Amino acid sequence: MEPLQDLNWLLSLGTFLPLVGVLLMLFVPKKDVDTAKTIALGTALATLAVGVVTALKFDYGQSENLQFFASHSWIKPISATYTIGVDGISLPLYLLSMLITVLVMIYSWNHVPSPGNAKAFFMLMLVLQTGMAGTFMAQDLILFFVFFELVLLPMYFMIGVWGGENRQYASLKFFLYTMFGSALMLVGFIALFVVTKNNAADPAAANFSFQWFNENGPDVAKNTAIWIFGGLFIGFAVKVPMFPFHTWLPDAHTEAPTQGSVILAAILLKLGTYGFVRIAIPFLPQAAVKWAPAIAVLAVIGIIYGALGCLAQTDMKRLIAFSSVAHMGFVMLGISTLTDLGINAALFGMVAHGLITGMLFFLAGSVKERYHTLQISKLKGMLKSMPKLGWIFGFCAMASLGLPGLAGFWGEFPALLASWSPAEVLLGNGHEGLFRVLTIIAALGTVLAAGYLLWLFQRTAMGEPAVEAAGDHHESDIHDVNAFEWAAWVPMLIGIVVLGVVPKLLLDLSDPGVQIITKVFKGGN
Amino acid sequence: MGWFLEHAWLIPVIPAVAFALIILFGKRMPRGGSEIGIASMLAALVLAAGAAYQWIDHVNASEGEEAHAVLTRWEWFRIGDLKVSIGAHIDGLAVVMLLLVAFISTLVQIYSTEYVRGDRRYTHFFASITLFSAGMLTMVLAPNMVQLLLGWEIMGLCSFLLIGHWWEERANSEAALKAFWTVRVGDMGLLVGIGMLLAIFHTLEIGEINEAAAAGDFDSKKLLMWAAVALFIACIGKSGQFPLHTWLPDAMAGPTPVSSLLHSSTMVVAGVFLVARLYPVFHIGLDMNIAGQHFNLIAVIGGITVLIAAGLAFVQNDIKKVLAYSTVSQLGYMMMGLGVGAWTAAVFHIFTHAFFKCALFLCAGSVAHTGSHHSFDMKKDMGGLRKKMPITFGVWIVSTVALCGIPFVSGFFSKDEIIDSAKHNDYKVFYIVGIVGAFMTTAYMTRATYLTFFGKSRGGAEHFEHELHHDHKESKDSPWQITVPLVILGVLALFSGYLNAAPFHWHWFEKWTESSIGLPLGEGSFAVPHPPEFSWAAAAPGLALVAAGFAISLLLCKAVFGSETSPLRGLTTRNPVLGAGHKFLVNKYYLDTLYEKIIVHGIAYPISKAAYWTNQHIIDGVVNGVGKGGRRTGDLVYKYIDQALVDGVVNGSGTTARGAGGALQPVQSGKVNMYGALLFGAAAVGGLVLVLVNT
Amino acid sequence: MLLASGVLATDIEVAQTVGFGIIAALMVAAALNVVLSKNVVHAALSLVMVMAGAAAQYLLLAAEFVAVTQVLVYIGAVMVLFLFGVMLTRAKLGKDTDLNNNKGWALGLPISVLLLGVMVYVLIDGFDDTRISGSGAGKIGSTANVLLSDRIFSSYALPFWALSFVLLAAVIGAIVLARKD
Amino acid sequence: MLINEFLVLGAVLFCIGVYGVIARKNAVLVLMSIELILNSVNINLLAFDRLHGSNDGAVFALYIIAVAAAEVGVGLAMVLLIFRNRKTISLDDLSEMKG
Repeated sequence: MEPLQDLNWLLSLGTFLPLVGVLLMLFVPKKDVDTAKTIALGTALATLAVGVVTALKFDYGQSENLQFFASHSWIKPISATYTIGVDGISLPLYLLSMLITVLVMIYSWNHVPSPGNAKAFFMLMLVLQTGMAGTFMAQDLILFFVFFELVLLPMYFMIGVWGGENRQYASLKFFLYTMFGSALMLVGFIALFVVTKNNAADPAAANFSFQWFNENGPDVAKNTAIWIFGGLFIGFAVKVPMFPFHTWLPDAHTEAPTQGSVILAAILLKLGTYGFVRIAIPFLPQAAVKWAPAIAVLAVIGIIYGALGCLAQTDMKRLIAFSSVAHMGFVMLGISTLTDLGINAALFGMVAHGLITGMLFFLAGSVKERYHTLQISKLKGMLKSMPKLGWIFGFCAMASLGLPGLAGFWGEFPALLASWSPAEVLLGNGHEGLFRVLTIIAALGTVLAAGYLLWLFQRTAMGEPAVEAAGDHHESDIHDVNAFEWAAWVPMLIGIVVLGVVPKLLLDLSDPGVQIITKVFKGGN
Repeated sequence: MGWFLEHAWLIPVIPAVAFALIILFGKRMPRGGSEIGIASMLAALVLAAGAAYQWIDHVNASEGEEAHAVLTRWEWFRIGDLKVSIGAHIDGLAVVMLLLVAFISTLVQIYSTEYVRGDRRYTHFFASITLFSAGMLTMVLAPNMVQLLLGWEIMGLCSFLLIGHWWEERANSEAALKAFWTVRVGDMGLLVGIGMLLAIFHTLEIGEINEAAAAGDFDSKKLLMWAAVALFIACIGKSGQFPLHTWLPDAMAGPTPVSSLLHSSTMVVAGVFLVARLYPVFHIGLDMNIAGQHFNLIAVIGGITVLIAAGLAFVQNDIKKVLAYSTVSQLGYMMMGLGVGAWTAAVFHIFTHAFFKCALFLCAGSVAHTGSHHSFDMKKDMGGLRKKMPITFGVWIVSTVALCGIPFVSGFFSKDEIIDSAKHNDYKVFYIVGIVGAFMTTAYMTRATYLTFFGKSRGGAEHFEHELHHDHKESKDSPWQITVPLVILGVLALFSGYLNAAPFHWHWFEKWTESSIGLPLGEGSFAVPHPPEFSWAAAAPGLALVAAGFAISLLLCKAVFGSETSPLRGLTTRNPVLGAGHKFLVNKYYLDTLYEKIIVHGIAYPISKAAYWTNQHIIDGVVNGVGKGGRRTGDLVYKYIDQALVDGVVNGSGTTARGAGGALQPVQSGKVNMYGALLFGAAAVGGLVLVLVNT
Repeated sequence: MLLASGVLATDIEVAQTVGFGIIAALMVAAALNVVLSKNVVHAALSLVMVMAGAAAQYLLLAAEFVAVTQVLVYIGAVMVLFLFGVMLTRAKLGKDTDLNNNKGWALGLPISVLLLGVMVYVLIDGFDDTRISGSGAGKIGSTANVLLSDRIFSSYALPFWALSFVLLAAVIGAIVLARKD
Repeated sequence: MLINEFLVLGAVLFCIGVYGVIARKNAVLVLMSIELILNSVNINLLAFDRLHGSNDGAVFALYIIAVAAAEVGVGLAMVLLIFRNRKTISLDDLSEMKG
């Protein structure tokens, strides 16, 4: 269990390289858009290259261990350390954040949303990249929190400046809502630190690194742990977002520019679920057992509720946004079972949802660009007017509704299996019946998912194209997938298929780490 | 063991690869990708035939002992202790299905090259149909539940694509959606059922599950029962059993080759296959063949389906819909057979049914393609085609005879054994259902045959007659791509039954497949009874009813459709009782109304609207400090949200909301003074609280 | 109450206390005028009074350098700025009824009184009879200033740097903001 | 001398400033009220400086004076800008920060 310290500068490089790009871009005149874009994309590609090197150097035989581990003292007075490292749980998300940034940049190359200002837009994306990658590599609560919050600001500006009509309301709601959650989360962090420090035999050794909490967190008295978990729960649940903390999501997604939606769906939502797996559950296992039934109930409500919300939508993008609530419900259901099967499913579901829903938002953006509307009733016969885009859309809808052989399936199906037989500690507490009922209701969610996605597909893609469609668009706007879109989409489409056919790729990575987390939940009380 | 048996996993892989090739290069091929599809199916057929040959060898070699399944597995993924494999599980049942699917797919694809020639999406069609076969092949040789689910869902997807092949018309896309949804509703059962199996047996490998179930190696019989029920719900959806059969007739919206493939060997038999595959789970879970048990879930559902679907087949004007309901009814027979413990007969019925049902559908397609101007309406556009399309007519008659269960033709051997077993295994009610069903089958098939091939030519058929006249021809059948598959299928419809002909004591089929049952044959707990000895006396009542059905139906048809002035014509409009019955049948027992108008619309409209309304007003409202959600229930639309969020709060609810954490809105009034007041006010209150707490 | 506490003190303390009392009363009166006056210019001039009083209090607290800075910066510069601000925004030089919020007092009065109550309670509770040691005589004069400058340029050097940047930024910012184009 | 003499004076001035911030509408007057608050804090700082006999309070006070000067400069520049654009500095009319 000794973390591997080889090449431990790689992660810092990968995380902070985008900031170097931002610095460089500062010196580019605002008018020189192409140079700015080139620098941004170059930085993102270089970052991705660092990511690829990280992936290649990763020792897959020991994926339960932290690798590229580095630990330095950082802010002494508050015992915060600069501790970083990735293991099999965080590596896929770390890499996904880099990949998505590159793809979003390629897509943005000639899709900078109004009011333009490509330089600022690309700079924000780079800052965002640093925040996202940093969150996944941080192994210290304060460092984690800093990156977690760092993500907020660029996203706030992205929605607030480049968003739709109602952008100010949406961005402020997003910001305040998440801040509200973060505040409680921070309180939880600090409380956890103080409690563990007071409990410890050697208080002077206390620090904010994950290792400290992994060792000392489980000893926190049960009642205290339940309260602290509550704080963490709200912080992460807002980010996930779980019912009933999800109301910021449809607004933020609807108003955000395409790029913002993609990043939001692909990476940002995962920060919350990642927090549960990495922080809340291993640090406070006793509290996790107490909270798990509640989380499961909320998750299942989210599944059904998100699906019903989708069925009521008239706007394509908002529908996709609501579907995120349902899908993240499956992820949370997996986590709440506290089994290796469930948590692995959740980790898989995070990556799969990132790719699939990210793709769906890309598609919604491209549809909007062509038709100037996302009203479902006004979009008809996309398969005919732009067959490639239509079929890609069909493919993604199928992936999203959990068709086996595509990535989405491996997030949903094992979660259902796991929730039928949750961890033994939960069974011991007499929650067996509850979880079984939840399994059946969640299975109903898959039917509803097929319902709203195929309904959407039928309405928008099938049939004859409407003659005067959206009123103010010109025929010339409607063209099939262009080169930039292909470049941005093909890697995601390939990812969806490859992960769907060979789930081993991810599961072998995450499983050893998950085994360590779930060890305490197996057998006895 | 044999190369073919060990490499059977190639059988689904070849069409799957072919699918990718057609998608990528099909449009650039001279024949639009159909050559790739046909070649892949031929290759699969060769492999399947080789596997079948070697399997028979294998069975013969293990004389006296049970022939073990041949497993070729690789680890697909592993989570903790749960290992899930991918590969092939080859035994008698799998071999039968492989051969059947590959064979029928090949014929259907050849047929399609003519039938959908010049279609707007020719290449798409072949891609989907190839993937469809790949899905079914993947499923039948699945060594575990996950791979089975994979194939199962791929078929669902392809049925969606194929039924909605002509999606420009709304009705077709609706039918496609309906098929997918209905099956998906059933799939809930499969998902949950697999979860239950995992909880009971701690594995997902089919072989291990069957062994453990047969050995009684499970903790809770009750849970096993529920697992069987859940899995059976999936079978109801997939195999069009009552009450989820309503999607099958609508699925006729797809091209005819699709219907024939869908209804003969793939998709709809998947449910029956699943029951046969996991027979120990169902058999033990549902207490089959236990002394004193005269009913069980599978037999009841199968029996109801037999009668209900046969009843519906009487009132259809669309020839394909008659055949569709006939399929549903025959699937009911198969389920019923499995339910009464006649495993071999049921599987054998899958086998024989595939040939004659495929032939019937292809005949219907041939009639529409050549004789009735692309119409499937028997009353409007057919009639009197007997002499004009002799090959089609011949194959149709042979297949109809097989379907009705006339002695010495394939359907007889399989169906009679199911009916006989029901009686023998103490399921009297289902014996009666069986023979009544046989009566009805004969009756509605006689009606369909009469309307299509006898009597006067009408509509499209009349037009066809004029064309023939113009060309000075007696007859003109469809091109060879259509007739050759028809003839092959016709021949098989005649003779395939002799593989397991009880009257002659030929039991080859039984011998080759019995090891797949997974349970011992004979007496004792958990045992499946031996098939009964055949006797003509036992078969006689059924045969008499079949003959009666033929005679009554023929007479009625002649009377009703034979002359314009028949007093029986329009009886249903004059007689209120018959009229009500007719209406009830035409409306498909109002099940569709229940599903579409009440359940689907219920969810899609009021319930989801209500949920969304709740989201926008209750939850969102609370967050934004609006406690007035219930004040107005009428015209609450988006506008209200604006008002509630921005003005309503500022005006009214400031006092209630201020203390709450969610009360962000009134604070954001944008007034600097307000911010100041809040800041200092909060500081003052905070200070006060601290003081109070500390004293 | 405050004045009464100086009974046992030495003469100089008595004098200090009396001085403090007079100045404090003036300051409070002037401060009230700042927030209540209906004339902007009067309010500004009252603020000068408060500032000057504060400078005097600093002297009583033996912080002559701060007092001088207060006079120079506040009365010399800030107040001039304020008066310019008043002028440039064309405020009425006479009485103006439009200076207060509608019902602003309804919100402000309770909050400030509450705050005052809490603070005074806490202060009395915490520093009931804490005295400032000695006369502070030794601290007045050049030695004290040397000590102060040592402090500023040694341990507080970094904030000093930061502060100068803040000032620079403020100057530039003010120019940018107030520029005509 | 009692330290409370100075501290209570500071508290009184502070609260008067708070009242001004809340009740005043004219932006310049609000800025002035903020100056009152800052001054009251300075008095406190110096009182404690004296109490503890160190020079830290004085240093802080000096810095506050400097920051206050900067703040007034920027604040008044903003007020001027607003006035130029809106022809008013009445805070009731400024609600761009409305959420």
